[in-house]
Amino acid sequence: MHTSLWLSLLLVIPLAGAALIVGLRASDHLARVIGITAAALELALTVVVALAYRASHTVGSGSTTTVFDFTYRKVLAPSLGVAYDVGVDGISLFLVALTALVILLALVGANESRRTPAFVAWLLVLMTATIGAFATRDMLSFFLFFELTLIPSYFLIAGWGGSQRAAAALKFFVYTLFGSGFLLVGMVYIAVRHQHVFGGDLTFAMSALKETPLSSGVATWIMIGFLIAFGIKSPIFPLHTWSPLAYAEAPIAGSMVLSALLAKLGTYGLLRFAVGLLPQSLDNVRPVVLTLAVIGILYGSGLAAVSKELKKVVAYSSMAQVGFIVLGIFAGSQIATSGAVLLMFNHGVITAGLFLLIGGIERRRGTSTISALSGLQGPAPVLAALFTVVMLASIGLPGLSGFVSELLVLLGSFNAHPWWAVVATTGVIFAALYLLWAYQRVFHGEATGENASIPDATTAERWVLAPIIVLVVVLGVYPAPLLNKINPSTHAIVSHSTPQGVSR
Amino acid sequence: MTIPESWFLILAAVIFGIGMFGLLTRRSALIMFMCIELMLNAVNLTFVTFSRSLHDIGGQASVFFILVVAAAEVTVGLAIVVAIFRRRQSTAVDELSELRG
Amino acid sequence: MIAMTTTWPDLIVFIAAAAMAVIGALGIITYRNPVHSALSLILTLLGVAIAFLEQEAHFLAAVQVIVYCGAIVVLFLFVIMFLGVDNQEDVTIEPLVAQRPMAYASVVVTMVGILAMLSRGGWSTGAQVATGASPSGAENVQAVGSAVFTTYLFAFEATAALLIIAVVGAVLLARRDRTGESISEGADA
Amino acid sequence: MIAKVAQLAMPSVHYLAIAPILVLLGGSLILMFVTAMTRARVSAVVATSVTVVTAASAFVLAFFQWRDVSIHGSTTTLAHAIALDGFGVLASAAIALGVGLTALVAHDWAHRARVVGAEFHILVLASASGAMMMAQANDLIVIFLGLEILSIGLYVLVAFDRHRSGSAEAALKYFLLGGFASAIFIYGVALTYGGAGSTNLSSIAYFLAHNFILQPGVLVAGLGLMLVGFAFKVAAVPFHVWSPDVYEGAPAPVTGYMASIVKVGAFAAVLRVIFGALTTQSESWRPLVWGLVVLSTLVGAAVALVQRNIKRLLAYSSISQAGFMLLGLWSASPSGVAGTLYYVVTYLPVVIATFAVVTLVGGEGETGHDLDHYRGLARRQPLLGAALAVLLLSQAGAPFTTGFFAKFAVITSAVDAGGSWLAVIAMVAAAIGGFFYVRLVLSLYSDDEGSGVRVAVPRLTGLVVAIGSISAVLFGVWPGPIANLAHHVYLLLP
Amino acid sequence: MSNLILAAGDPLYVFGVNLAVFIIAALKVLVAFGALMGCVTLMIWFERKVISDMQSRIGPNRWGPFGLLQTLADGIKLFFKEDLIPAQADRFTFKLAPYLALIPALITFSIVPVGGTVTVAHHTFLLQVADPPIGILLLLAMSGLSVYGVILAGWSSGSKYPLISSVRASAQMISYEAALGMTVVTVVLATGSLSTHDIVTSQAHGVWHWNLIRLGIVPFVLFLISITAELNRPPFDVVEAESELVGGFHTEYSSIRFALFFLAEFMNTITMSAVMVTLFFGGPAGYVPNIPHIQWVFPILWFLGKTTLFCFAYVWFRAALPRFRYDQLMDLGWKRLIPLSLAWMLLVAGFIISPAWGFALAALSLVASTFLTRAFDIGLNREAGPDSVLPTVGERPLPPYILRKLTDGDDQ
Repeated sequence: MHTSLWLSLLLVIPLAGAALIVGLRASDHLARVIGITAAALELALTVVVALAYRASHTVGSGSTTTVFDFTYRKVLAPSLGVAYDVGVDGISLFLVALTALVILLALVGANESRRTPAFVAWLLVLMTATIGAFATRDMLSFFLFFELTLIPSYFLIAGWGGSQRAAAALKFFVYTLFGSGFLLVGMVYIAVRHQHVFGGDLTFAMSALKETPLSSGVATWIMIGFLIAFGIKSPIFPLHTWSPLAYAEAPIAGSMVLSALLAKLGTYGLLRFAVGLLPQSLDNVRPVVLTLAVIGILYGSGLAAVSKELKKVVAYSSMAQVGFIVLGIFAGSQIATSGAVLLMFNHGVITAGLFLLIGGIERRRGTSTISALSGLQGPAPVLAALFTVVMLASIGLPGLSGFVSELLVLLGSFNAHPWWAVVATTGVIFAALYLLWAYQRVFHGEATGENASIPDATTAERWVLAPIIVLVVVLGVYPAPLLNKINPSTHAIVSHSTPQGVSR
Repeated sequence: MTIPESWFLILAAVIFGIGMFGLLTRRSALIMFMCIELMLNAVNLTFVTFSRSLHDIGGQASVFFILVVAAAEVTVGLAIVVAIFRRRQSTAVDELSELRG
Repeated sequence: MIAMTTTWPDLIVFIAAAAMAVIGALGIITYRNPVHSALSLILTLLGVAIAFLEQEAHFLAAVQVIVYCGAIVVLFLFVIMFLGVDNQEDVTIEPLVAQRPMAYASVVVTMVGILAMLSRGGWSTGAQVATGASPSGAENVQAVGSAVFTTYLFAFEATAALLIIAVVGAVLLARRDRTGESISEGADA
Repeated sequence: MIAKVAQLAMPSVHYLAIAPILVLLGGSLILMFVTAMTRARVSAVVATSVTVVTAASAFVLAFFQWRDVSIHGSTTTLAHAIALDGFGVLASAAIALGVGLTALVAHDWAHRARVVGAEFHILVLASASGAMMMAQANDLIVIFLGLEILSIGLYVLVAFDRHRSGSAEAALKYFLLGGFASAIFIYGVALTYGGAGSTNLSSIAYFLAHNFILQPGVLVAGLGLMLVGFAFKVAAVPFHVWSPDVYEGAPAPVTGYMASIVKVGAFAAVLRVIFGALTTQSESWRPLVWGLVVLSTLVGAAVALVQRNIKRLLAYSSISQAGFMLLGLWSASPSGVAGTLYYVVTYLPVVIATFAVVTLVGGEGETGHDLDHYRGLARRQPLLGAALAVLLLSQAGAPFTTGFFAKFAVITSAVDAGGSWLAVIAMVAAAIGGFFYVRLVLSLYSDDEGSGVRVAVPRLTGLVVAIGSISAVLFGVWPGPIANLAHHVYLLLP
Repeated sequence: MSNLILAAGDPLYVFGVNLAVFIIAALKVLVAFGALMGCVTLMIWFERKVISDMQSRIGPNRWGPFGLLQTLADGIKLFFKEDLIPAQADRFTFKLAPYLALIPALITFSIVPVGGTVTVAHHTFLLQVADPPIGILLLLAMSGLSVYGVILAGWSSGSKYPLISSVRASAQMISYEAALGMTVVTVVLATGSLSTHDIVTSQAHGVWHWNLIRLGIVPFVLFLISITAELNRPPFDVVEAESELVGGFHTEYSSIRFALFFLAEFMNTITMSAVMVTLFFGGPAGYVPNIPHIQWVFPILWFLGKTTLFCFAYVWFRAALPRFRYDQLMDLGWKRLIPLSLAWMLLVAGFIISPAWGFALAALSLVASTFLTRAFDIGLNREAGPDSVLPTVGERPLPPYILRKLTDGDDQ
């Protein structure tokens, strides 16, 4: 066990940075410096945490395994069950790292020149909120941080977005808030049941809530609530309608955060709480959820194919990827679950890269509409090369990171639920189709008009994308370090959620 | 002493209802005040009737307090009317055009 | 005490009281002239006072007449005359669309509801807590007095606060604004 | 004759129990005395300091009361008319705090609005004593009197701005509907008296606990009417029609006072009466409260969406908040009581501070209440804007503000009481509500400054705004103290 | 209505009361009414005669001995005069008002004990029409009701001066009723009963037990002043100040209705004199010589004598005192009488408990009155800032009504 100080530091540093920026009335430059310093510090810390992380050994006769590290719990208000409770396991560990990385990249690569201090401050607040949500073992704390992410992301979209930013932010906000109502009530219900059964103070500690006996019917209702809440955030198929507008209207940093981080909050919630806390309901909802995931994959792919804008292509492809993640989470096999976790991380990295690149194009051309772009390969070969690598990873080309995770998901789910896996596999093909098609339209062909004179990737851009490329390649080849840390945690969850034991 | 309590209760309820109706339909502030007084009177009658049927003096004591409250309310209410009338020569609530509900 | 047969004098007194009260109440809400409404209010008040008397609440009957008729309605009349608002209110104009039907509906619902509740409760109270008959005659005054000064002592003290705040408020509101500013503003409005 | 005097068994008085009430009334009387005995108008500084000192003393007395309660348990005094229990102590302390904050805001406001003299403070102190009576009352008649003291003070306060005709008109409207509500409430009291044989809450509870009422018609009608009366006072839908107009017409500091103190007093009373005394009749009143909760939360939030005037918007927001507060009552459980109390107590500084900002932005003559005036406020005045943003977010129930834990507390109690669906409805309403708060917050940070102007922030008002927003965040991050207080007071309820 | 009930069946059964008691009660009412009516005619004559004597005139002297029948003649004359109702009048209220003025005066008299007890046909009864348990409260109730006659008469005339008179009357009567009530309370405190009979019997043991002495003279003086104001008698007759308001509230009245007002006023004078005697002068108490069979006559004579004294006092006031100005009248009521009556009530209450309490409350009252006096003084001269402009006409603040017209005139 390591001290929780590391995690507390992770929560405090960005907030301190934001407070510093606001308090000092920092200039644009100073704000950027503070922001990047804080984010870099954060990233360094997460690396330390990730390296130091050890899942502790099986406790007792193998019924429970404590996979959390860096834990600390302090009850703040016993009557309300409010507690400060931190800790990471193999699942959240890499999501925390992802958060630090994506925010740092956003600060470096997708900075806004307008009202920079506020922008940086909001991003830092968002960082705390997201890391807080990932790094807690208490469901109420998770909910608090989960909700808190709304405010900075709302302001990021509404403050720095495109022409329809107000509507987009609003739609995003209302949808998510609406969903979280169900989450809150469901979560409170479980906690209250727990208190009724076991007595004592109200508690939202996940280890406690896991033990709450719920009838399958009640669990299903709560599960539906959770699915709505997390499904909106992710987004899962019928609840996705806010996302295209929000992704398209948000500033690049906003899109990065939305797709790389906030969507992961949703899928993380599904894994941790929907699957982790409500195993009784899984049999009831699994067919529906798997179907929705598969529909999401196909539907997202289809829409991505016909999208006229690069941002929307990536947005819909994200939706398809989320479909894979959900498929993996609900497949009920440990392999698929590990794959889903890995895919969360990888997709976060890849999509951040894609948005960064689109941001680069947008900065050069002032638009990301596909029809306005053509033949960019000629004037900007490095940019095109970078785009190719990231895109191929997204498609799931063997040897790149996307492949490993998608393979694990499909493999795992094929063992348990072959039909859905088979249909989902076609999604991979679709992804290749629409992304390559978009790539072709944008980069190949004759560079006409302004397209002919765009500058190639700057040194800064290359440096920003370098870590992404490295991660994409390294994890594509050698994902074991991550999987080694992920597996005990997914094992814990899957073994809890499938009474008959872990299916391979 | 021998009229059934229920008769008084019905009488009180009827007076209360009439007062309520007047309050909701009339527009003159003064008449609305009077309707409030009417309702309070119905309450008084109810209290006295229950006081009789319960053989408990508490109900009558309560009426005493309601009377005080009625007096205090009227004082302030009429003062408000006077204050408003200083500005406008009307007490019809509708003509208080600055606020629309 | 006589058995629960209604005797003629009681009945007649009750009918008179009820008629006074109800006719007065209807008068308040139908007369167009506030002064006539005030007169109707007096009729109701006297009717209620008689109903008090019939239920042996002598003290309250007297206080009712003194406070209501002697002070409250006089105050009403004073204000009506002071302001000269005894003009006729046109009741045919609907102040708000559907306000009248709504008022009918809500009053009917409330009244029917209350009466139904009361009749469902057998018109009687659920409780018979007290000891013996409620004092009548001279003892009534004494009983009310001792209740006010023992059981309701705090309430009695609270009325002091109530009256203070009412007096301060009334004086404050009705006091002429000596700055003269509001008058000129009123002219603008 | 003298023998008759001696016969009266005067009830014993536990002065500590009524000390805060007496202190407030005493402060009010001192101010009146000073006003009467000085030749010139009483200076605003004197009036404000007397009020603040009085409120502070009442607040401090609450600590002694609390100690007394922890040692001796909850007691009643003055012939059981007044209860001394943790519940009342906490509510009284909150009221004292509200008085102090209001006095500070009013000090600056009075200066700008050319309102001179100590009468404002006299009325605030006296009416707050009424709210305290409601919070500590153990008798329906005392509650009624407290309600009237509070209301009559407010009628006058609403009409206080003599330079604006809307003020007096709002007062008239408030008065008429307030009188209506009082009449309905007291009719309910009368019927309850008939049904349970007493106006004393302990007696009612005792009677109902030891008798099974086969035909509770009278009692049900009584409690229904009382509930309607309370619903009027706290502006729960469908008895809310007065509140937007009155909020708009009243001077802004008074609106803040009204939105806070009335809620504390009325909810303390409603919990005592409906939950405390009539707890055995819960199957009768819970459906009614259910309806009030659903309508208030939904209608309040939905109608607020289309408001253009900040005061009307806050009025509807306050209606929605009242719906949430009723949720704790609906739960009819100790945790529900604690939840509502926690909600009310934490809402108080927030709403007073919010209206303090509204007072500032409204400016002289209260002409600046259009939402346009708030556009870009945080750009012009970052601190004020940020404070307002925090206050609004707290009312929206944003995480890490007191507003969240308040909502969380009542939701928890509702779920605990089997009201998951009600909780879901309330949360949906909160989502709708969250939308208009956040939209307003966003417009604070808008680049386009609309018709907004820079407003001066006087020191005392600034202090109140700071207290409100800091408390919103501080107790939002660290809800323990107040939540524990609220949780423990239930144990001391009679 | 009573005949109807009598016809309905055996009255003894129906009422549960003795027929004799009923007859006695009916007789009492009739006798009291008749006697009062007779006294009123005498009173009018008396007043005119006394005033003319005081003004060195002769007064009515044509009809009957000493002009005793003059009132009767005036009544007949009024009765045959044309009955005018102004076109602007509110007809129903206009007709109603005189009765509203008359009836309370009659009812009030019913609680006045005019003598001791008399035994007729084995029934001992009091020489007063009724002795209700609320006793003296009836006086307050009726004095509250009597104001309506004046207010409504003035208002319904549809004429300016009567209306002003109405407004004045309502304000004046509310103002003085508080002081009146408080002085009555002191009497009740001393007696421990509301019943007028008890009040009288508690004073029966000699002059030193009269409330006048027992309570200190002050309550009596307060009561006298307030009741005079309630009656609208000089010097408090601003309601019918003929120099300002033509005839006051009854300007537009003529014929029999006017006569009714006149009747009411004098009946009130007699009734209130009687009440005063009852409350402070022991009512019928006095020396009763031991002459068999007619012992009951002496208390009545004592009562009549004392009452006549007060009737004379009223007439004397009218002849001797100038009328108050309206604002002086209000000042007197609110700033002098109410605090004083309140203080004296506390004093009496204190001394009833124990002398220590009495002195303590006396000290308290003194301190309070000192402060109050100063507060009134300050209030009168308070500087409300440079912009406090109270329009004055000839150094004299205007009555509110006119003030409003002056200042708000530009509103319309």
